[in-house]
Amino acid sequence: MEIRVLFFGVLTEVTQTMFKHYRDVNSFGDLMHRIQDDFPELVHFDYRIAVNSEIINEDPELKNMDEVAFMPPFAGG
Amino acid sequence: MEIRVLFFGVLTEVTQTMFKHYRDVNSFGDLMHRIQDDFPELVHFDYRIAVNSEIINEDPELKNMDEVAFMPPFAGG
Amino acid sequence: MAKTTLIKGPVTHELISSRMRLLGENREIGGHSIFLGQVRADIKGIRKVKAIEYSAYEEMVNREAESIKQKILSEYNDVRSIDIFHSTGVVMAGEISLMVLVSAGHRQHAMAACDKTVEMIKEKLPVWKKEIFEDNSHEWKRENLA
Amino acid sequence: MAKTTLIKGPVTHELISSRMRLLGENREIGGHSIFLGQVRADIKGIRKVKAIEYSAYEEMVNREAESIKQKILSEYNDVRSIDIFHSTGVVMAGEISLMVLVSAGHRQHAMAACDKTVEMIKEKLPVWKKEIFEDNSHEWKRENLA
Repeated sequence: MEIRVLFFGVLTEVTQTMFKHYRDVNSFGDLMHRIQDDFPELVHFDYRIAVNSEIINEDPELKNMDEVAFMPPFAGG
Repeated sequence: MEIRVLFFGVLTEVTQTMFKHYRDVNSFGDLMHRIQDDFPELVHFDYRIAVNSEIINEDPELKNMDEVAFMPPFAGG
Repeated sequence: MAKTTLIKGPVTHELISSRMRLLGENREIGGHSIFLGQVRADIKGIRKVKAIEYSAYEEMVNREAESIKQKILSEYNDVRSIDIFHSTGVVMAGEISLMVLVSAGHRQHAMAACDKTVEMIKEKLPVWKKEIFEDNSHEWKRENLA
Repeated sequence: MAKTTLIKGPVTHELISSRMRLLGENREIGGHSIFLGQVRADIKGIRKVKAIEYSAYEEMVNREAESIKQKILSEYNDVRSIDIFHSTGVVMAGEISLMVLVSAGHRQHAMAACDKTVEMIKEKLPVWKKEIFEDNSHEWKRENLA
């Protein structure tokens, strides 16, 4: 399946992009491994993950065209 | 001495005036008696007294031309 | 800091806007907390409130407002300015009768200090209100539950 | 209730005034509590903040803002309306980046609900800020202490 990945805040300086498409994704775990391979420095940052703009607390089942967001701590206001 | 007495809020409906001068006042106690004689219904109301716009907690020494205010519970805002 | 506390009639949108336009001048300020008190068309039995007529002991209002500001400024050292405007005379239902504007370096202080200022106004300012009903009868309001 | 939460650039005085002009329409309202967050010219070492650049996950901001409003309305049944406006993009020091306006029947509810709304915005809205200094260097701000 195809997954759209978004990066926000300071993470965009690590990834040098705000979004990246991943094709032929098998599972959430597979996606995470590929992102960690592409951006090994992400491990040094704090972030939460949202799928289709809802924060997840455990590994989700992904569907084709899902949107996965990497979000550092919020700093609005 | 001469004392200027002010009435506020609902008390003006009892006294039918916002202020009244009392002349030849001997003391605070003397003033209170004369006011109670003039407006006996005041006894049914809740009020605090200020002298020269400061609330008093005990009988004060009055000076000539002092301003004594009868104030029902505040209701600002 | 504003010198006048009492305003004749409602606190108008023009007054509110004119105070708001000054907000950006101090670059150390991070938050403004504003409270606006509005006259409610309360229903009392079969009568409906049309307006409130405020009366005040002006000299004491000015003294107490100054003392409230000093107390808040000494309690919250992050607070940079405090405005207090209160109506006297007739204010119609739907109009504003009280404006409190507190500006501080940080939001928590602005909000806490604004809440405290409003509480102190209710407790300390010698102001009274007479509810005027649509049938032109009236009633002095005792409780302080605006 | 306003549908748009995110505003491009600062929350302007014109926007604030236009919301304020609507306040008197509901005659059951007794108080409005307003919070305005302003960009501070903080000093970090030898650098001074000139502006903040906000970025947001727009879809999630809208969903979370709606959920905050629903939560506040169900927790405070005296609250009549809640407006939330938050900037995206560049906001200069001295300009407003956040406006929260809560109207309620009674002042305590307006103030408590406004405080809670601001806390929830800080906690729940996916917004990030990059401080831009006068020398044009920048730094992502981690802490949420506006």
